[in-house]
Amino acid sequence: MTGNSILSPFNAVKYLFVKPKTIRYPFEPKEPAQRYRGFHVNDWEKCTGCGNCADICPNQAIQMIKMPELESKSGQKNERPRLDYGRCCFCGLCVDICPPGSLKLTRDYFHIHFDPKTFVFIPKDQKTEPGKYMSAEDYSVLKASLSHRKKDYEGFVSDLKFALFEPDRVTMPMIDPDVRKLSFIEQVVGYNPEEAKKEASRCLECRLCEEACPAHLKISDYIQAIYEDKPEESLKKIYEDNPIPSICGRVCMAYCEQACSLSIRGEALSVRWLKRYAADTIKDFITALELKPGTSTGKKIAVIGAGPGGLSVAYFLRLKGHEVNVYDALPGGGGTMRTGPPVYRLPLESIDKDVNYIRSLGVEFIFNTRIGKDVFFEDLLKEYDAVFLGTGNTKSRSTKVKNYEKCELAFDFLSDNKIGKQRKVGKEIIVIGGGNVALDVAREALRLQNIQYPGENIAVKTVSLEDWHEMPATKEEIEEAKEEKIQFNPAWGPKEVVLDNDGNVKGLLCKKVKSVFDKEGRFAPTFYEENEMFLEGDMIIEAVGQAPDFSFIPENLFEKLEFTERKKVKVDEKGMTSIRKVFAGGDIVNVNLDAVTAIADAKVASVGIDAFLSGK
Amino acid sequence: MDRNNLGKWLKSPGKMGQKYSLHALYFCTGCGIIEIPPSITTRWDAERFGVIPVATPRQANLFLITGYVSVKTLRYIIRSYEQMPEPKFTVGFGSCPINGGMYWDSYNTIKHLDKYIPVDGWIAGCMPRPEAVFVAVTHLWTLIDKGMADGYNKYRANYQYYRENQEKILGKLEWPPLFSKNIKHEEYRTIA
Amino acid sequence: MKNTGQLLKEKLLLSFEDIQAEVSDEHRLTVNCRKDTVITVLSFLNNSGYDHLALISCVDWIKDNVLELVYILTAYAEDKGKAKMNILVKTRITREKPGLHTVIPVFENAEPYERELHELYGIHFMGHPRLTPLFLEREYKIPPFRKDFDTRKYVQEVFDQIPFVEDKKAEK
Amino acid sequence: MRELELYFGPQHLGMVGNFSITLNVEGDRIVKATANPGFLHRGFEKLMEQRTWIQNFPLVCRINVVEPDHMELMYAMAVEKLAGIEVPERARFIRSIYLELARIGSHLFGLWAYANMLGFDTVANWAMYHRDLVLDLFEELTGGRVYHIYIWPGGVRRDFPEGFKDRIINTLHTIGSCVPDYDNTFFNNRVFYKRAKNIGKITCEEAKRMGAVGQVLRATGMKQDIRKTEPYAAYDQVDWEIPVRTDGDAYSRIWVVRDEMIESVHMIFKLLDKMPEGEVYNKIPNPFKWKIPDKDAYVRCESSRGELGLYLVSNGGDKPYRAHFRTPSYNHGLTILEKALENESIADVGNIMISLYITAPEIDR
Repeated sequence: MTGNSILSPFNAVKYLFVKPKTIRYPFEPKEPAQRYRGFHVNDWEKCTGCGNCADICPNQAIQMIKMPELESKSGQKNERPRLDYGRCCFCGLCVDICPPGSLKLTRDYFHIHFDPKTFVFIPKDQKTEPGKYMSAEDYSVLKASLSHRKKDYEGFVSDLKFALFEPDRVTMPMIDPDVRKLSFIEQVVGYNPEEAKKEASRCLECRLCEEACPAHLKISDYIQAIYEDKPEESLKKIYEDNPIPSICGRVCMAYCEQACSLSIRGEALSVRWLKRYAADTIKDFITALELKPGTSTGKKIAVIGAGPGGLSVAYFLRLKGHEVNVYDALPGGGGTMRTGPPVYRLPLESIDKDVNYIRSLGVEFIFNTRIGKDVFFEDLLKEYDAVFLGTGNTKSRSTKVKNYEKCELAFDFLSDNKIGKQRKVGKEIIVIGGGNVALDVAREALRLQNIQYPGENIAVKTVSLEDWHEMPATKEEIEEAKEEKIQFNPAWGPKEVVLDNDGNVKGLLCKKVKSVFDKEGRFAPTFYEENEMFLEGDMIIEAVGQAPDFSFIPENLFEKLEFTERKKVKVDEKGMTSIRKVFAGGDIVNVNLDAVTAIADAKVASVGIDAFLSGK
Repeated sequence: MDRNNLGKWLKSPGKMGQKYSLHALYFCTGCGIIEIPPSITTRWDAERFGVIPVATPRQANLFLITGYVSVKTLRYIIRSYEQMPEPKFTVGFGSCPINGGMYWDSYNTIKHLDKYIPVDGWIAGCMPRPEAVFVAVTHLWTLIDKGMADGYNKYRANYQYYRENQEKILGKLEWPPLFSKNIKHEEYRTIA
Repeated sequence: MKNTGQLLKEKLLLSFEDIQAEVSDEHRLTVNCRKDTVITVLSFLNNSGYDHLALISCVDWIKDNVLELVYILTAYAEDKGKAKMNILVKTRITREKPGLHTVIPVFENAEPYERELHELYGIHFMGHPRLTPLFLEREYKIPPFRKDFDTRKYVQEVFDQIPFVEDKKAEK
Repeated sequence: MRELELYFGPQHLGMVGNFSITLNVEGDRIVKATANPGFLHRGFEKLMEQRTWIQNFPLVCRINVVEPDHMELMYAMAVEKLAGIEVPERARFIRSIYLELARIGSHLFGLWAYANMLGFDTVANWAMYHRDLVLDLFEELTGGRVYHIYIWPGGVRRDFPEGFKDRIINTLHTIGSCVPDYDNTFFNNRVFYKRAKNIGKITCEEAKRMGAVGQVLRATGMKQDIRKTEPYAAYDQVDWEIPVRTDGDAYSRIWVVRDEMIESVHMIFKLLDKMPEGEVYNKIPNPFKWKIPDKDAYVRCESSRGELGLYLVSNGGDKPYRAHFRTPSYNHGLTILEKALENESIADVGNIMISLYITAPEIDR
């Protein structure tokens, strides 16, 4: 072949005069690339201890270790990952799955030791702790190999675009605000099976939500069942802890979603809508659930109040074989759920669906019966082996400002509209309050206005002590209200209801709020008295809080009933009050006024009642 | 590096000889070997650290166990290790020899190399970069200085233990035991 | 116009009686046949120009109690249509004492593949010149690639993986 | 003359990789050679059956340490085929560029081994240095020098960093400018010609019969390349030639390798020119819930050593039911090597072995 020469190799001689290419390491260190996958570093502040990294590790190099110095709270476990560099392959799957993005790989890769036990360690980002990091000028390769890590040494970090989880929620189809404000049509359409499956597929199964949920529902399991397209399975899982999924699927406070690890950098999994999907897809609970009441024990229990707490107690006790009678003053079940949440959020059919299922198990409901009027509490105590109080808050509080008698009360307004006769509303309504109830009232009033004055100029204004950031209503609710063009006046307090000459409401005089809470975080509003504003309106509704009604308990017994400092009924760990045989739960016991907390109470009380009745 | 410590050098020339002429055995045991050619060629040039690959175990005193060790390789690692003259040093590369690494559930790789032969140092990484190899070499120098890199003495002292472990995996070994009985560590004089 | 796969399928079905052939995915032909016709099917395909045996694989369908052998053929042809074709010839044999004839007479490079399957699945290839161990050093009661061989359990028993490092004896 | 049995490897200076051959020799003539693999057997495919779909990504690339990238591609392609995941256009181009870089790196490694074997230390050092430059590119792109774990189903794991295109071009220019030096010192060197010509000769017929692929096949005159016949990634978007030689000996094989490297460099330039903007990754399903329908797939690609295939079976679960890699070195190392070594001298064992480009880890798996 041509070109083969014995002289041509001598061309290479020219390289004798070229600068050497050797990197004079360690005198001339070479920085690893920006994305280098070296050792781990974990920001403990951000880390939720969810354990996804340990689950995805192909080599089981990551173990979650309990850290006693950390406290567990909602959305936070006191566990942190421990790495074993005798296993780790530096693939970075743990970084890509980390929902808060706290786990990162650094550009540090020196660990050389004669003892293999030193290859296990708990990564922690100690940037802020002086003494743990070397200053850049002190840094040398040889020192680094012993003591680790220079400042700001982040290498391969999480990127939402390439993350292994899906940060964005499947959008829930909603009825357009301009349409929905005209009637009481249910505003949330609900997922269809594909959407539900897609949303369910986002769950990372870290179970932070289950710890955050007061009733500890098996959320991961029922979402997995939805993902596998088995809504019956899913409903069965829900019914293990929660007998009112149709209600909770609509109006739950969704503590789970606040704890969801996806919510840190994306949107939380919509656990509530998925529960609703499971409950709505199944038309017939009786055949789907196949639950049977337990063998009869012959004990009888009276439950006062058919709210979430009462319903749950009845359900759990019925499954244990006790006979349960539920008394309620209203014509149907649901309690506060029946009167409170407007129809566009919680239709009556959904409530009845849950109540009817519990009835089908053999629980007897005695409606339209007010304790203390139709039946007496003392009789119940004599007749039944145990009594559960789930009466909840039924009275609205008032602001007690000047001329407050001219105002409407939120509970009466809501309950009349829902189960009684629709109210006649004004054209310009002022709602006092910044909580969920206030917004319910405001939005309901808006719908009534649209029905009663079609095409006319109407307005709904809310006044709340709290500013935007501390408003107790959920963000979602505020957002929806804004969409419906409800006017907000945050950080204003009512001073006086102004009347015109005929004694009709003319408007509300407000004063600017200085602060709502005192230093200890207690409710103690202060005002700039001179800074005033006048809001015009021909109807004012007060929605500033609720109170329980204990008028049904005779006085000799009421004296025995003990209360806590926060004016709640005191119960022991079994749910029993200071009166023997009487158990309590729900809003009258808890500071958190919501359905799922009531269910949690009911679970405790039902176990307590069962133990009490069986003499344990 | 300790180029200034001339005095120290002169005190212990034996150690100096061991330290600065680490002859690595040319044996590709696992995938970590991929970083050895870069280390010994132009870019990194391991010869600056006195590390060069040599052809046979008889000439070598540094054994780089580069990565995972399968059962079949283990037999040859032991043979090669036993053929190396003392003092000899072993360095385990990467995750796999420490605790199984990537192949922690493989039926054909051993998980803890130090059960079969003594290991003087471990390098974390998968793979360790050439830089890490060099830092490991400098650490090995320190260990040699302090007399801590005495894996070969440990091997003598606990030969029975190692041999038992080896035979547990490999079955009866076809070559006779290197040392006839368990010899106490102290009975062996280290060089210098 | 019919594509190469369909034509080949028709040819195959004409020549052999008890086989099923299926063209999926445009460039893929799957042929299911009995274990004693494998060698004739393969030699037929070899003569039709599919002269490259890419792989002999085996799948352990433990639920059906069968081992499925998969012979994957491609062509060395420069003709585009032919070169794109992947032919998967599948045959099922029992898991107990599995055995079938070697295909070395048709494809010389089947030799190491069959040796490997013999070692990892315990399949006996009749007429194979050397069914000696290929990869493994230790002997296993169950061939290690079968589904009923539990590697994690095996590792626990043999290599004492957990606890982390136990070297007390050596450190004494 | 008396016949001797000689053990060659695994610890032997002439052996690259953890591999061993038993030679029956008469004098220094080899009568019979028996390959003895298995020193790197980890039971990969068994391990894959115990890991979920996503957990297999870090695993598959470790099958072959010399060129992990094509293993990643194979697994990603098979999973995409089974699960029906689309790859964005830009990701296809990035894959092609990345794979060609990997090919250059791998060939330079092979060149190092080969030149080292023949005693051309200068060239060996150059090759290794240039490979390191390619590794620097990989490190910047993927965060790892050797194991990149970069190709994922649905695209690639991260986009190009800023200015990365220019750095690829710079590096390739650096390597390209040394091609005349390589040629002068090595490829056109009379010594190389003398040592490699007519060594380990295989005819085209033999090669086909014994399942040769890649440059072993192309060195015998067969113009076959899966990048042409069954184009994947973005190989159908640019024009390029398949380098071919006709002699089928070690000399031809190394020349094919050289030509392929140069072709790869040209191809990368063309790909970089045509590379579109846009997304590089279609999200895969949640890895904890990811199940793949009950199907099987065979995919193949042209790695730097020839046809690489993967037969992947799913039974509808969250893990592969069975995976089997068809690796190019398998037939080269176990069938062709034994044939090619017959009647050669002991001194040429390493020469033939490396010219066949046998890498032990992918034989043993």
